[in-house]
Amino acid sequence: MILGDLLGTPVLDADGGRLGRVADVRFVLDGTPHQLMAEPRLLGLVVGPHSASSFMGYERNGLTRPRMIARILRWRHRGSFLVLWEDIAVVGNRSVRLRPGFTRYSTALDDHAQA
Amino acid sequence: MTSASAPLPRAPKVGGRILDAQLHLMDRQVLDHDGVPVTTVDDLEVSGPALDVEIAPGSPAPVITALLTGSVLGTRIFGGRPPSSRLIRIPWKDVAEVGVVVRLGVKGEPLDASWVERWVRDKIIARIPGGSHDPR
Amino acid sequence: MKRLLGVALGILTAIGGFVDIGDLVTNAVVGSRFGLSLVWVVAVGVVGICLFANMSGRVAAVSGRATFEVIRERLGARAGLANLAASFLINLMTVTAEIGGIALSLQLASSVDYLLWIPVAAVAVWLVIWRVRFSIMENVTGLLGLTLVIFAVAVFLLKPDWGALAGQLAPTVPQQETFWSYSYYAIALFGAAMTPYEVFFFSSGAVEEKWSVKDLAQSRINVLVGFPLGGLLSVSIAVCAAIVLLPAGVSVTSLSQVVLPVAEGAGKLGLAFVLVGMVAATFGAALETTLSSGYTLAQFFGWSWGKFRRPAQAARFHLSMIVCLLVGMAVLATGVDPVLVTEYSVVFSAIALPLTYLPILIVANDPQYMGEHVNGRVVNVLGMVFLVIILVASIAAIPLMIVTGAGS
Amino acid sequence: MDPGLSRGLEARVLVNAARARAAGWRARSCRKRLYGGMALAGLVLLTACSGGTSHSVSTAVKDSSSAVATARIALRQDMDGKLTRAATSTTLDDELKEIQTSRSTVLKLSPATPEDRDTQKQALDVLDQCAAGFATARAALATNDGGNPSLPDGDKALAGAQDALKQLEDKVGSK
Repeated sequence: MILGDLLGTPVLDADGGRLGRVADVRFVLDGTPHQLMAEPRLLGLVVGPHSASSFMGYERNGLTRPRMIARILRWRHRGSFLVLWEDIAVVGNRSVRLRPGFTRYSTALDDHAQA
Repeated sequence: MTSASAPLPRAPKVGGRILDAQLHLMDRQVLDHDGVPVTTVDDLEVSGPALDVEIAPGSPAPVITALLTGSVLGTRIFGGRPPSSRLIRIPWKDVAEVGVVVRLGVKGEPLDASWVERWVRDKIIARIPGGSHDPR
Repeated sequence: MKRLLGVALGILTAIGGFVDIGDLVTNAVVGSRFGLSLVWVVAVGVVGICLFANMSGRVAAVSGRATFEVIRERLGARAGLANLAASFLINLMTVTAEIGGIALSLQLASSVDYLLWIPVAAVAVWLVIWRVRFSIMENVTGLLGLTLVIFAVAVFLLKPDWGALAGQLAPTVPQQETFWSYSYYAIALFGAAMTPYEVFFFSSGAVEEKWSVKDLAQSRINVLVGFPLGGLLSVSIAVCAAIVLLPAGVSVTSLSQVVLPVAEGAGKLGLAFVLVGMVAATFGAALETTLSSGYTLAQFFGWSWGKFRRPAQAARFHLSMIVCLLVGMAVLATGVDPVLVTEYSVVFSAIALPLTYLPILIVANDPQYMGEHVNGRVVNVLGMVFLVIILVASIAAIPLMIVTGAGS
Repeated sequence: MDPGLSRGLEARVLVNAARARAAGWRARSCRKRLYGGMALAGLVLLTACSGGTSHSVSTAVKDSSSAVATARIALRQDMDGKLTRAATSTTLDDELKEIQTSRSTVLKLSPATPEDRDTQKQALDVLDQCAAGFATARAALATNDGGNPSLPDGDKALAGAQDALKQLEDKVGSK
């Protein structure tokens, strides 16, 4: 599938309740190693209150400056969370449904993981 | 909606480097082996999952198979979807490094992604006198 | 010694390169209608462009990424495309205005109709882009543009009543003008000083000349010394107009009126200087804007670009510039007044400014791009102040344009 | 068009422009184009029908007196040897164009009252006088030194036109 189709798709819980939209898709480089780089494996979805415009990633990468902008954008994305691949039940054309009892994780990126 | 009162738990630690598709890959410049711009990451192709099919617990997670470019940019912005045969792919195995740019481990010249550039060069620019003149 | 020369050269080109057709026309119009009451706007604009150019130059030098790559990467494809469309169209308008400016200056020198000069000017611009080395191109036009210093010299030769001039400096609306047209021209003047193409060109030029972290100091000196002096030059255009044209009841609508004060003060020799300067300044700006249109497209779509490559190795980049020049020529061939195009282009520049300013401000704070060279606290405070100013100017521009009938 | 209607239009254009900007970011490109088109059309309409006869005439008179003043400066500088022939003749051409534009604006007016018709006629007379002044000045420039008409003749003709403009300006302005 094409990743762009997934971005912005509404995310529902097991009962069909709306949780937000797919703001980003998180991958981890630990798939099959090739000669150059490992294959990026889908780790989970970043679900946010707003659509695909996960503007500038302020809510994830710990940027705090310029302070006003950082604050506004963080506020806009308050309540975003990460849900792991294991908790995804169905990826559909119009929505993504999660498994019952899924776990919300923080969307924060570890600073050291970021080259 | 979630109450932001309690901080969410950190995701379990994983072994490799984390890449967020929008934040670290999409819309980044792609350079070839020699640092020549090839294209921009217009979209990404993922190996799965099948649409609207219940994902069996424990199924392996999909992986990124290719960077996409070309008409997919238009459909990403204005909606719609190019047929799979029209997608221009740069396979992930050619990607050497992801930083503020995506670097390939191969030469850009022969890639499908470069066909428009080649066409404009061969049909127009190279035919104007001085088109191959080195400005330095 | 060589290093010192390099610094001097950089500053001189920055001064000569600061003024373009937008500054020439807008400053003269404002000087002839509002006296010196809008000079403060030029000062604000110069501080703004210093800040903006300094940030985008730093981003380019440290990360090797030019402005529009950053814009696309930060805003995403959609908003990025909307941004590209706006920036590109305004840039195209500026290309048109600059080519018209070359032609009008040549008409003043030769009395041959400017319409005949337009193809000559466009072909000359293309040839330079096609063949001439980036650094030579930049330095020659910048140094020749320095002859515009004659505007400053003319101010002294005109022996004005300095006290009365200083009295005009207060930001008040002159009697015969309305508050709305005053505000409209304030925005036009701001847009003329802070044209987005200057930033596209500056940051892409940093990549062209392969700047690195160790060139940061020199770039800062170029900007912080060169631009304010360039701003002084453009203020002297307004002062000239305020001394000679304002009392005579002339409000500037053509380029021929812009040079009259210089002829008044410095005679034929002054006229020669000013004509050389205007041709060089508009020619230099035509090069910069044409290149900028290629830069923005190529950087958005990820094409190979740059004058440091052979044209055949940046084919789409060169093709798009050829197309832009043809479009500019076609627009001018309709007989539309280049001065009018200029007046609109500076206002639209002010409207589009936030689109390019915000992403640069944010990336200049991102350690992923900048490492330790992120914005300092003072720069950020100034940066936010200017973000507000730029937003206000941008939002107010269109309503003011309608209310004032584009300043008439 | 009456001023009330045009003011209403103005307000609508403002709203449209603002909405167009808001819609832009959502990349509803076709709607954006529509709003943009409407704003532009509104702008054109506005400039086409803003103000009545006396307003248009006074704008035309102001533009023309600026043009005549410019021409006089250029002629004087030419006589003083400060301006080259090429620059002087270009300046005269530019300013004559300005007069012609003003004249055609005034000519296109459709005055409603006899009073307005009178104003229009006077303005046309004065603008014709200006054009005649320019003709003299250009002829003087072409015949080169000492011929007939001479540069001072041209300046005199323009000065006459300037006086006529001034009188008309006072008259229209006092209304």
